[in-house]
Amino acid sequence: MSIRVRYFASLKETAGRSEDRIQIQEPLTAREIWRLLNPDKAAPETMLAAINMEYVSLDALVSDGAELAFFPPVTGG
Amino acid sequence: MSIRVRYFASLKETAGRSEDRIQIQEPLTAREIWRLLNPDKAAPETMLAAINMEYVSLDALVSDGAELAFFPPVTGG
Amino acid sequence: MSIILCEQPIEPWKELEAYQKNSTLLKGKYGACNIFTGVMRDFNQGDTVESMYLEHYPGMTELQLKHIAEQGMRQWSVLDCLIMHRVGAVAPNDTLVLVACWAVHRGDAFDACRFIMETLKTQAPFWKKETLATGRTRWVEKNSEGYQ
Amino acid sequence: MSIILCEQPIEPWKELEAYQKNSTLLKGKYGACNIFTGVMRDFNQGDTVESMYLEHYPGMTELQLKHIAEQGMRQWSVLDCLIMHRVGAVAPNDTLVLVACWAVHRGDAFDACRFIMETLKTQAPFWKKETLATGRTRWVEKNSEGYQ
Repeated sequence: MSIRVRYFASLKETAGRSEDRIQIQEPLTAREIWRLLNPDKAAPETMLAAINMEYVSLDALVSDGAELAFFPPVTGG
Repeated sequence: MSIRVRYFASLKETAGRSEDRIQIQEPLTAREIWRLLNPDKAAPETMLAAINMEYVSLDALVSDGAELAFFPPVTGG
Repeated sequence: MSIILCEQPIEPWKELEAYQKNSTLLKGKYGACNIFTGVMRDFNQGDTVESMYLEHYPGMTELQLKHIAEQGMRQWSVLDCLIMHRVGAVAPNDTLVLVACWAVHRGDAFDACRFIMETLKTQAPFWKKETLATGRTRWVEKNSEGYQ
Repeated sequence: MSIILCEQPIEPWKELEAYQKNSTLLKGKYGACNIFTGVMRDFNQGDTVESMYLEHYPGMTELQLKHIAEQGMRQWSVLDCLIMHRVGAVAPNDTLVLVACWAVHRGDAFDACRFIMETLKTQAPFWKKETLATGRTRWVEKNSEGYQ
């Protein structure tokens, strides 16, 4: 399964990169994917996630071909 | 005591005039002045009054030199 | 704070642009502006309305609008406030009223603008007389509660 | 309904004038318009702010704004809605956001505009990075509740 992972704002700085592309063998949750890609960085408590540009819980399963995004609380307006 | 009485909007049409000037011997309430000036026309229940351009109750006493106004509920905006 | 009665059509966007540009009070200091414009519709209570006349009580109208603006600015943290209201003959699509409140934070701008607008509707001495498509004229008897 | 992200400065009054003029939907039909503009201040959390960068998530930002506008228009009786939001480098006094809701009645215009604005603040993927007068940069961590 191929997944594109994107990081925004302060999480881009935390991760030290703006995106990853990974192959996984079985479905994982958003939280598991963060751990896999950032093993030495605890996910901030306030971290938000989106799959295919819709908000999801960190426990949502990520399906093949999805775009997964991690970002901090939004501050627009 | 000299008092200027003004009528606005539909009450101007009810009264058939836009203003009166009256002399009275002793203080009267706004309601009493309406009755005095419009003996054959009951004051509409929703009628409002102002003395010197500030809202008052119909039971407020009108003092010498005052401008008293009668008008229906307002409909601006 | 500015309170203006207009016999000529109000151009709300031009007025706002000019007011904001000229206000030394506002530059860099406000974070939020809430604006309400009320516009004449071509229908009311099931009838087509051709034109309207806005009567007011010169002197009292300005005084009451000032009271209302001051109350809104006291109750919330408002930096500046503009109220414009049309008087005299108006036609459908004309702007009847413009209320703008500038504040540091959005909650104050929203609350104050709405308070001023609702209070104006019940307290400011203006009266609408409609001329219908049939030629008949009628006084609007009561302002709506805002949702119908 | 229109959702626009702008890399160039937003001129809210010109945009509103043009939008209203071009909307066939609105002429004679709406009685109320409520507008909110959010503007960059030159101070925040006790510091002087020199400039700001507004990051967003291209695609998701537009999608979420559309969801929010649709929800507001469904929940109240709104004829038309315009949302503009700045992205990229901005300076104090720049308009960051513009939300306008047109309705037949004022209650719907006020409620929908405020709902859209509050929801945008918590749901639309934008992130502010401030550059202070000292040269230090920092991410704004949380939007205010609206009153402080």
